[in-house]
Order: sequence, then C-alpha cells, then structure tokens
Amino acid sequence: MTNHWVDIKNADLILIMGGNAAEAHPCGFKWVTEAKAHRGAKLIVVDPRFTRSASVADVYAPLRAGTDIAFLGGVINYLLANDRINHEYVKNYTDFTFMVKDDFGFDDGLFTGYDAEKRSYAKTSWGYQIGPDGYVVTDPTLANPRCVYRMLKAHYARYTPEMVATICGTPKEDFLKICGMIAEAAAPDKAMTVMYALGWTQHSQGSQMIRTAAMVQLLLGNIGVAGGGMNALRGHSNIQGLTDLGLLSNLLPGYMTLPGDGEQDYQAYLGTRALKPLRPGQLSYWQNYGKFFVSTMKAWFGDAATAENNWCYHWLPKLDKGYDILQVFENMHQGTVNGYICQGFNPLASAPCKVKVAGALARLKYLVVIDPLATETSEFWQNHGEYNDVDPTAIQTEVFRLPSTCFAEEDGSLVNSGRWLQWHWKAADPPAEAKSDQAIMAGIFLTIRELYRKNGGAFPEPILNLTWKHRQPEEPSPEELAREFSGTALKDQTDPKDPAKVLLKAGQQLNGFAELKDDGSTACGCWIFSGCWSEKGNLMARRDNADPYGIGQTLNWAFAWPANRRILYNRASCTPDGKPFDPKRPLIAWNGAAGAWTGSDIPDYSAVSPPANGMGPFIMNPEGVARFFALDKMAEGPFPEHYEPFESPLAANPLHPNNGKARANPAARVFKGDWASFGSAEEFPQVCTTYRLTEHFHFWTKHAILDAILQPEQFVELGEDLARKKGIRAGDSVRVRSKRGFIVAVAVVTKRIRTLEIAGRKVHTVGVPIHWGFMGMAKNGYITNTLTPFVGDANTQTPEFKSFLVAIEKV
Amino acid sequence: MHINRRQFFKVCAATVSGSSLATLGFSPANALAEVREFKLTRATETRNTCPYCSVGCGLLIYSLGDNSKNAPAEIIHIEGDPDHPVNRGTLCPKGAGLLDFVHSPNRLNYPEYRAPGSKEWQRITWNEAFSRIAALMKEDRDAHFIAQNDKGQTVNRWISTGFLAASASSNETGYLTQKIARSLGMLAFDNQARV
Amino acid sequence: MSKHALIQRHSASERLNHWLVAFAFILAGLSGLGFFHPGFYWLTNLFGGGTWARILHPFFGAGLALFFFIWVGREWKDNRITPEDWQWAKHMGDIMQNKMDNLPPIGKYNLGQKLLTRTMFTAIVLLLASGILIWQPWFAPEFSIELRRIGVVVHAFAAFVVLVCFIVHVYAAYWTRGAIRSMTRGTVTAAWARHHCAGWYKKIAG
Amino acid sequence: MALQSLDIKRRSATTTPVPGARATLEVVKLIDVSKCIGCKACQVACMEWNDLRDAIGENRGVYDNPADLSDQSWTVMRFAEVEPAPGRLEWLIRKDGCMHCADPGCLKSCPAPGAIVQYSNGIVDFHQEACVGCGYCVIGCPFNIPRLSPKDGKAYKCTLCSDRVAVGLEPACAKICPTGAILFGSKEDMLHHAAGRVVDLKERGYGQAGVYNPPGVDGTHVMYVLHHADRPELYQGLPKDPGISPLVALWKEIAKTLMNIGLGAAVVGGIVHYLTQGPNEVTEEEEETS
Repeated sequence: MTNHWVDIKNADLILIMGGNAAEAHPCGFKWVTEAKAHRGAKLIVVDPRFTRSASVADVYAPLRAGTDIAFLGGVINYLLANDRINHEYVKNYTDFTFMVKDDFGFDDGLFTGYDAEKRSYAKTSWGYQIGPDGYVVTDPTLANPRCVYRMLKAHYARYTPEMVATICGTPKEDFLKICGMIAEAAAPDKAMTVMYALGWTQHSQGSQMIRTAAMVQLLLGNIGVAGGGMNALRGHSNIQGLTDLGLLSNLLPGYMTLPGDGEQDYQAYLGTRALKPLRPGQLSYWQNYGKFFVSTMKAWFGDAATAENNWCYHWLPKLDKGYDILQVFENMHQGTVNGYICQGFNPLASAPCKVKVAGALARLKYLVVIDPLATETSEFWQNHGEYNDVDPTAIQTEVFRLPSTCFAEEDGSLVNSGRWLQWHWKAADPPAEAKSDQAIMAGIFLTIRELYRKNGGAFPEPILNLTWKHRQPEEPSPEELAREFSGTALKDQTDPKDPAKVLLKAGQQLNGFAELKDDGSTACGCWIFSGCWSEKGNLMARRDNADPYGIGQTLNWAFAWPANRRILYNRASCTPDGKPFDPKRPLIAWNGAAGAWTGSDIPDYSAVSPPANGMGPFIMNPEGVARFFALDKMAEGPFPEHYEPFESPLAANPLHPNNGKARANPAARVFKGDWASFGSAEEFPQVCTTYRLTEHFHFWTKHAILDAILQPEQFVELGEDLARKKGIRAGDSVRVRSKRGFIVAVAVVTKRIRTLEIAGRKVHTVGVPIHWGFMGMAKNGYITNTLTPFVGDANTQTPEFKSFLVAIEKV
Repeated sequence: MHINRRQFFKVCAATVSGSSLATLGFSPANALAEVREFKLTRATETRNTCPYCSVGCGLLIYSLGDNSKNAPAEIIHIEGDPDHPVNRGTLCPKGAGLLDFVHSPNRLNYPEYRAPGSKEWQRITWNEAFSRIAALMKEDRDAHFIAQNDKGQTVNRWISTGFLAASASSNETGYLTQKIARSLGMLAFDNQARV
Repeated sequence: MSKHALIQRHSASERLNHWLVAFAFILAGLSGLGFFHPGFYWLTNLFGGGTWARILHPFFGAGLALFFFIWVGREWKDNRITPEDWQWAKHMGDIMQNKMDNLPPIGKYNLGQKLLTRTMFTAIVLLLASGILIWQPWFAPEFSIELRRIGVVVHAFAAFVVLVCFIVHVYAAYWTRGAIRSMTRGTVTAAWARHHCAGWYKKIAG
Repeated sequence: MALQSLDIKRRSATTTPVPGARATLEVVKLIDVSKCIGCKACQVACMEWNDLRDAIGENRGVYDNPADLSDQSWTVMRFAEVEPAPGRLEWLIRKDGCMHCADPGCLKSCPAPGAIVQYSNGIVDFHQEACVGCGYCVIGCPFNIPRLSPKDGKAYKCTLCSDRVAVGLEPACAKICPTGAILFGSKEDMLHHAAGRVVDLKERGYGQAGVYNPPGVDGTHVMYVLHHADRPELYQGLPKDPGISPLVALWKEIAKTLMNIGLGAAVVGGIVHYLTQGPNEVTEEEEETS
C-alpha cells in the first residue's frame, strides 16, 4: 500500500477492483465503511462476480476475468478524451512532458524489439530522449507527438467504451457511469483510493493491470495524497515483511537486487543501481545504494566484509535467471532439484497445476516441511483416496516434518500492508516439542556449519563467517535479530560538521538509514527497516494510538518503513509551491519559518529542500517524477496493453484480431512442456476464476474447527443461465474440468455471476474457492490448483489463477 | 341446588380466592437468576498480531492462570485489541477463530520422518532431524555447488536445493532465513508473495 | 354376605381398569398442572422437579389415554343413550336436590355419566393429539410451530375440560353414596340399583 | 454475584413481583444490514465466547452455514439474493438471532419459574438450570429463535452476552464486527445512530430505508437498519409485523385465568352443593324393602 488501512477513511471514492476487500480483508474494509459513513464516500466494485464487497457497493459492474487492462485503459481514454485530469499534478509530478526515443514504437499489439523465439523484448528503444547535458529532453508545451502525454493519449484512444464492452462484457452505460464517478476525483480536493489484491496480480499480465490503475491514479493526482494511493492488500500477515527482507530469488533486503552472472565487477554492479538524476535538482535516492549494500554485508559477514574484498560481493550467489517457484518446480519436474525446504508454505495446495507439483515433489531426494500444522505438502506421498491418489511405495523422497510455533507462542514483528512493523508477544508455550522457526533454522544451519568446519566442502567461507552473535546460538532471540536488521554503529559516528562530536558510539543502535555509511562503519540488515529498534528502544512495540490531526496518522503506533513514514510520496499531496492540494486533509506542507516540510506525516522528501528547488516528489526515481512511460522496467512494454489470458474463450485479441502473437501476453514465460497443457475454448468453454472466501484463510483455517463450521465443504459457484443449461441445481454435485485435471464439488447456483456478452457471444463464468484439501477439520476436498495453468505474469511469475478455462458438468 | 344471585357471587369470590390460594400462594422459590460468570476476570492478557492477512489486526490473547511457576499458560480466548488503530477491537471470522488454530487437532507436536517408499511417519528427535537434514543438504551442496559458470564467471550459487519461505513468520525469522539461505548460495528461494 | 342383597356392578377387571385410568389421570394431572399454571409448579416436586415432570407427563398421559380407551371400549354398550335417558334428564332439578322418586328406569349409567364419558373421551383424544404435537423431544420438532401453538391451546383447553369432568365425577361419586363402593368392592345393594338405575336393576334381577 | 443479575424486570412463571426497584440503562444491539458483508465473524465470536462448537456440516448449495440456529449456533447469517427492482441485484445478508423483545413471547410461554428472565436493561436471558425442556419458548417466540439442545434438552439462544454486558463490555458479536454493522449501546444512542443511517441510505437511493423495531412486541433490544424497511420479508423472511401469536396470548393470558376460575368454581360448586343438599343416599328403608 502506498497509503495505509486507516487512511482509506479519507477517501471520497473507493474503487475495489482486482480484489475483494470485504471478503479477504474485512477489518481493513472497515475503513471503507467509515469513509462512506463519515465522508459520504461512494464505493465502486468491478469484478467478475458480485462479491461481498459488491453487496455494500454503490455501483457494481461485471467484467470478464482477465480483462482489467481493457477496462482501465478505457478509463484512461475517458479521462484524457474529456480532459478530466489534475493538470498541475501530471505536468509537474509525472513524465507527461518527457520525450520518448524516436525509434520506440507500437505496432498491432507489439512494441519495438520483440523476439518471438525468445518470447521477450530487446528494450533498447524503450527510453527517454537524453539531451547533451545528460538529462531527459522535455516539451513543457505538451505539443510534441513524442512527449509521453501525446503518446499515452494515442495509445489509449483505441480503448473506447464500445471496445471495453466487447472485451470485458461490461455494459456501456455501467462503464460510463463509473468513468464519470472516477473523473470527479480529478478535483484537487477529492481523492479516490484503489484497493486491489491477487485479483490483479494473478494474471499473465497482472503487473500491467496494476500499472494501468496506477496511471489512472496519477492522472487524477491521487498518488501521495490522503485518501488516495494504490493500495495492494497483501494476502498474508507478513508477506510484506518477507518481501521487504528480500526473500525472493533475486532480492536482497530492502529491494536491493542480487547481481547477475555478468556483473563480475562490484563498482559496475553499484553503477547500474545507484542511479544519477535524470533531471536537474533531483534527489534520486537510490544513489545511496552503496551505503545500504555495504551495511547489509557488514551485518551478515561482520569483520570478514572489508573494502578490500568489496564487502564480500562475490560471496553472494549470482543469477543466470530467476528461480521463482514456477521455475523451481519446473526444474524439480525435470529432475535437477534434489532438496526442498518448505517453511510454513504449502506448495502442493498453493502452486499451480497440482499434478505437476506432486510429480515434481516425488522426484526430490529430500523434503523438509517446517510448519505448525499437518499440511498437504508434508503428506504429498500419502494416499488420500480420490483427493491424492498416489502410491507411497513408488515415492522415494525422504520427508521431514518439523513442528514450529504459531504466532501466539513467539515474540517478533510482522509488517502489515500499510508497512507497519508491529511487535507481538508470546502468550504460551508451544505444544509438546514444537520449536520456534529461529531455533529450527539455527539447528539446521549450525549443524551444517559444524560439518563444514570439521570436514570442509564447497565454498565454506560465507557459511563459516556468517555473523552469529547470539547469546543462545541454538535459539537466536527475536530481539537480537531485530536489532541487527535495524542497524548498529560499528564505529563511533561523528557529526560531519564537527568531527569531534560523537553522535553515536560504537555498538549503539542507528536512528535510521540516513546514518548508513559505505565505509563499513555501520551494519544494517535491512536498510528500509532501519531505525525500527533505535537507542530509544523497540519502536515496533509502540502503542500510542493518538491521532492528533484526526486523519488516521498514528505516528507513534508501531513503526512504519521507511523512516516511520505512513503515506508514500506525500510530497505529491502539495502543489509545486508547497501548499496542500486539499487543505482539509494536509499530510505535509512547506513551513517557511521552520525551513522544513512539516505536518501529520514524515516527509517523503528531502525535509529541508524548499519548493523553489524544484525537486520532484518521487525521490526514488532518478527523474524525480512518476512514470506513465515505464521505460524498460516492464517485460511486455512501457504502456500496458490488453492481452487475453493464456486460456481465453476468444480466439483472438479483439484489439489485434489479426496478430496471433498479440493474443496473450507475448512476454510471458511458458515452459516448453506446458504449451500442451493449455485447453481450448471448444473443449473448455467456461471462464474460471479462483478466489478466497471470507470464512477461510488459504489452506490454513480448515484446520480450525470454528472456521470449518462456517464453510465445511468445497463448492463452486455458477450463474443461473449456465446452471439451467447444464441441468444443475443448487446443492448438486458437479465436476469442473480443465485441461490439467478435475475437481468435484457442490454447486452453488447464484444470480451473482452474470452471463456476459463478449464479442457477440455469451460467456459464462465458473467460480472456484480455493480453501479445501485432504488435510484438516473441514470436509476433505480437491485441491483447487488441480485446475490452474502453469503460467505466470511476465514480470513477477505470479501464476494465472484468476482466468483460465474449464468445463462443468453434473456428476 | 338453590343458588340465588347472591350465593352465586359468593361462590365466585370463594373460587377466585381459592384459585389464588392454589396458584399465587404457592409461588415457587426464586431460582437464582444470575448471568454466566465472566470468564476472563483473572486471566492473563497478552498483546499479539493476527497471523492471517496483512491488515495486521491487534489481538488480545487471554490465557489461563497468572503465569505463576506452577501454572503453564494455556490460551483460553482471543479477541481484538481495541487500542489497535486499524482493527479497533474487531476481527474477521478467521481472526475470531484463532483459538481453534492454536488448539487445532492438526498441530504438529514432534519432529517426524518418512523414509523413502514408506507409508507412515516415524517420530524422531530434533537432533536426529537436524543431523540428517544437514547431512543431506551438505551432500547436495558439495556435489552441485556452482562456483563458476561456463564462461568462467564467479557465480557461487547452489540451485539444486530450494527453499520456500513462509508468509506468516516474523521478520526476525525471515531475516535469519535470508542470511542463512544466501550464505549457502541459494537462489531457488521464494516466498508466498504470489499465491 | 351383607345384610342387604348385593348386586355385582363392576367386575374385578373393570375395577382394575378404572383405577388404572384414575391413577394415570392423577399422575398426568399432578405432573401437568405445573405447566398449566405456575401456581401449581410446586407439584412438579412430586416427580423430582420440573424436568422430570416434563419427561414423565406425556407418558402418564399416554397411559391415561390407553386405559381410558379400553374402558370406553368395554363399557360402550352400556353407554348408548336411550329415550329413558332424556326422560331422566327432565328430572335434573329433582336429582340435584336428592329427590330421586319418579325417575324413569334408566340403564346401568345415567345420562350424566354417559355425557361425562363422551366429554372425557373427546377431551382425552384432543389431549393425546395435541400432546403429541408438543411432546419434546420426540415428536414436537416434526411439527410446524403454528401447529404446535394450536396444540398448546387445545391441550390446555382439553385439560381444563377433563379436569372439570374429573371434579364432577369425583364429587358425584362422593355425593352418590354407594358409588365408591361399587368401584372398590364391585357391588351395590339392590336398593341402590333400583334407586339409581331401575332399568339396569330390572335387567339384572330379571 | 453480579449486581446486574438482580435487576430483573420479568421472570418466567412467577406470580409475585420481581425485585425491580433499580432501573438500569436500557441497551440495544443495532444491526445495520446495509453495512453487513456477511463475513460471519459474529458467528465465530459467539461460538468462541460462549464455548460452543456447532457440527461441521455440509454445503447445501448456499453460503448459509450452519444452515440454521441451534443450541450451538445462537446466531447465523441468512443470505438472500434479491432483485427489489428489475435488474438491480442485491445480496441482502441478515444476522439472525434473538431480538430480545420488550414483550418476550418466550418468557410469556415459559412454565418454568426463572428459566427465562428479562433484565431491566432489556436483555432476555435463558437460565438452563431452571429450564425443563418443554419447548414452550419455541412456541412462544415470534421470530423462531430458541432451540432445544439434543444433548441436554434445554433451550438455548443468544444471551446478548449478558456476562459481558454485566461487567460493562459489549456483546462479543458487536465487538468483533469488522465493518461496524453491529453496534451496541444505549437504546437512545442506537435509535439516534439508526436515524442517521436511514438518512444516508435514503441519499444513496434506498427510499424505503428504515429501522426495524417492531411495535407488535413493544419493540426489540436488537434492531435492524434495513434498506427496504417496507419489505422485511426480503431478508430471508424477517416477519413484517411480528407479535406474540394470538394463540399464545389466548393460551397464556385469557384461557389460563378463565380456566383456573372454572376449576375453582367446579370445586367450590361441589362443596356448596354438598353443604346445601347433602349426600344422595339410598335410605335405610329402601334397603330394607329390597
């Protein structure tokens, strides 16, 4: 979330699309009802299903699963065509005036540089025109057809309301009504917030859906303001934190990235990351990358990390490609992975195409499952009848199942969607012999380290030198680890203006990432978390909920990264001359007397840079402004374009009916063997989408009796038309088949799923909730991911769980 | 039977009083009409955070006893933390049912091992688990560690063993896991951000 | 032998039947009155409290119905209403004042008794039917709440009727000297028979 | 003993006045159906707080689960997909449970002294230790709420968390409700809040929005805000004009009194007759002549 949960109450308009906040985040959704109650806010829900969110919406419109770019592109077209945008905002805070390279182009669904063989783009032309001064060339008149504004307008001119209706099936009048409501939020004193979740991410073009919505928000001037923003409702309690800490194939803590094979030179590695400003006077905060990196290396490898060895740069593994979960299961399926460790993750149920995942797991030599609960993954080798029909004797995998504690049995911090690091306290001991995750990781690691110490082995240095300064080595305490990632001075830190003045003594906790150094004198395990445990103590444990400005900014509750800032890009809530766009909901403002930015939030800006300096509000971008034109950052192009889901009822992309390459995302990775696993609309005519129910959390709460009572048995939802056609009545048992397998479940026949008119034909949607499996207290069911395709978003490799094809029949 | 009007009224009066005697006079003893005893009066309260979605709702966990030496804490009730700025004491159905997650019959109690081809679990000790897992990992790492790629570039990666990090473990666990995974050279490393 | 000639009015099995009815009636009545009005709730203590009374009452009631139906079956032929009965009814005022002369010769039972039997029969059928409607936990859940509401009203009303019948019956038995003896020892004197049921006496005496 | 437990307004099957000198604050639980997302958190909170666990059932082709109230489920969400105007789909979700009527039909019907009490704050509570399991409360209730337990035969229903309210807390369901669709407070405050909600709903196009506080039972201590107050039956059969059934009134109020008098009259009539007329005897002389 760029903003945070409570801030939603400041919105005038709420768009829930690509998510179902009422269903999946009810306690956060409370702030929608608050906005409605106290600001008279309106709620719009756009979803293939009439969801629980829709049940309390002012306006609901259906669309076909996987067509959100078409819908939002239509909104962009409406806003630009009718000139309903925040001019002052877009002109000053976005790349509207920037000139795009002349050789960049877009032709019948493909951008320049496409290599059909590799299914990827050479992105050299995807850039700004750079002038002789090293800065981007701009056209403040916005007249040049190569300026971003003109190119954007031209690109989305094709997304007419008629085209939206054709692709999405959304009735034109509903679409225009929603456009009109959204356009209202272009007023400087109005804010729309966008709440989305996996309804956008889980598509082969999910990242671009989110980008399209972000572009709408930029046009309206709604990024960085109270009640606005792009608010990703993260699915799990600490998936934000684990992502922040870089627990992904290619990441280091704080969104630093691991080097690729080609980056053999440390300075070159820094050079491509510590970017110089692209416009005069810009902060380009990533210029500090070296400080963050060195401090992390010092935290990890201590005295072994020196300037001479480039802070152990080569101790880090280098990437030849990304090893996301889909790639790893592909490799496992190919037989090149021998071991797998699942720490509180249940991939057999969570990953796409169960048959492939189960087959892959069976090829492992060993599998370690660390979990408080008996998960499906830990029993993938066990025969559970129709739900997991395998032969244990044929599976040669050694499996370990290690009991861990649950939330109530440990101390520690979690990062919520609003980036708040919140500390929690242990209430009871774990059952029987269960151990904390830290103790389990320590147990495994220290045993390995001892083996390397005794017997040597492949490249033991990083293992032997990993810092391990814990009072109880076999159980590192959460407090010690939190202090480590928050950051410590390794040497006395002196005032740059007065070297005699010691600001922090060696061994003291840092106040924040501004104090990090690239000379090895500071250690910080995760720069964006820096300051969460300072000399003032554990700020994550703060519990002062005072809200002095009355707009939900509780700065003394817990700690928000970065730097306890609650709303990102908050400089953009002010006009270029430093006054709030909406004086009733000020976040920060330029305080001339104090010579600083002050207000209800920590400025996301150089706190003392006066407006006249012209520094842009998007300080992490070298341009200082937000980008409509994504440069080379996205796999499938600088402007989002609608592509059909890999399994679509349409034979062609209505925008590019004659270009087969532009039917589905041209840059999405498809493994060789998986092309055959896509089904056709002839065989599988219904659009299927999978989702959560509010009564359950993933594959987890089915183990809790109270929640098993609420939704005891697997079901699928279908509209009345389709039910009539198939002779299915509510309560009947039905089989839902995809090319990859089938599930059997109870039918819920509902008015809430409408038949859509797509490109002149009727398209039915089948909804499949995900929560059942063959373990737990609820009735056993089929793993929903038996049905889903093994293809992901081109940028994030998030699987396409939200739109694929099935056939449904009565059993 | 000679009952004149006067007699009739007399009879009626007698009947009413008789009826009253029978019915009102023997009003039953008052049973105690007391509400159920409040069950948290002396329970121990601990602040926590909901482990499910990312709203990060504050929780109050109530456990039996006062944490004295002879009374191991047993969690008896969980409700929302009214001080929490986001949830303000509310919870969703999952959070409301956390008690049954803590006490799920499917909680794991001991390290277990399943041998190749076996149809069942066997209970093992933590030491056995750590020793065997460490040996398997080291064996695989030593055999498949890639110090240099085909081009002779230093890459120092280990991709034949993968790691899936959780979605609900703490930052402290995540940080420790990140450190350990990278020190081993792991790249087949992912979390539950996507699914 | 008594000094007066005795006539068998009720056989041993009839008497047993009657007293089974009476016993079941008293048990059902005592256990049910607590639910009829709170003032009688103390009576439930006789059965071990309210819950026991609730559990037992329907069984007493079912027993009552069973024995009563048997009784009615076996006494039916003596309960048919004859023209003499209507003649007899015209003397009601006299009868109430114990003036028993000039009565028509009626059968074994007089019209009052016959009507009482009919009333009680009807009431007990209603009690049984409505009782089943509200019999927890066995039958009640099978019926709609509206039907059960009718059931409780009918049950209460029929119970009232049957209780009034009971009071009348008991009083009449007490008032009519010799009647109780006929149901304890089975016999009445010939004079009693002639006095109360001349027709029946004639039939018996030949 | 909680002070509040003594502040009783009515007590089932009790013929003498109950201790009622103190008048406590009248409370109301306000369920704003227009804010309810049907998440069922209230169902869980209710079971969790009251130490109940309903059976893990099955899906019957609808979202409603458990399918009905029971001794283990004192509240359930009832889902209705309706189109009050053609083409305008609404998913109306109502939290069903005890309405805590000001004139409770259950209490009126109950024959067991003290098994049902109405506190002066308006809560109607069942005391299972005094309950005899007759099921009359089920018959008396205009909303079909109480359920007999198959385990112990006693009647159970929502207590409005009388144990929590007694110590100054809100009911578990009201506390938990993530969208604030369940509020708890003084009757005055709740009516005021409800009036504001009705204004908001009317502005949003629900011309017939209103508060459900049926006069047929003298009002309730659980009230609804409805978008379609003119058609409560849309909400899975919420009764339009509920009241204690005339049959129950006939049974408990008129009939019993009259019948008591009737029985007394029969007894007294007998006594009077005997005293005035004496026994009907066969005279000695008659005996002699036979």
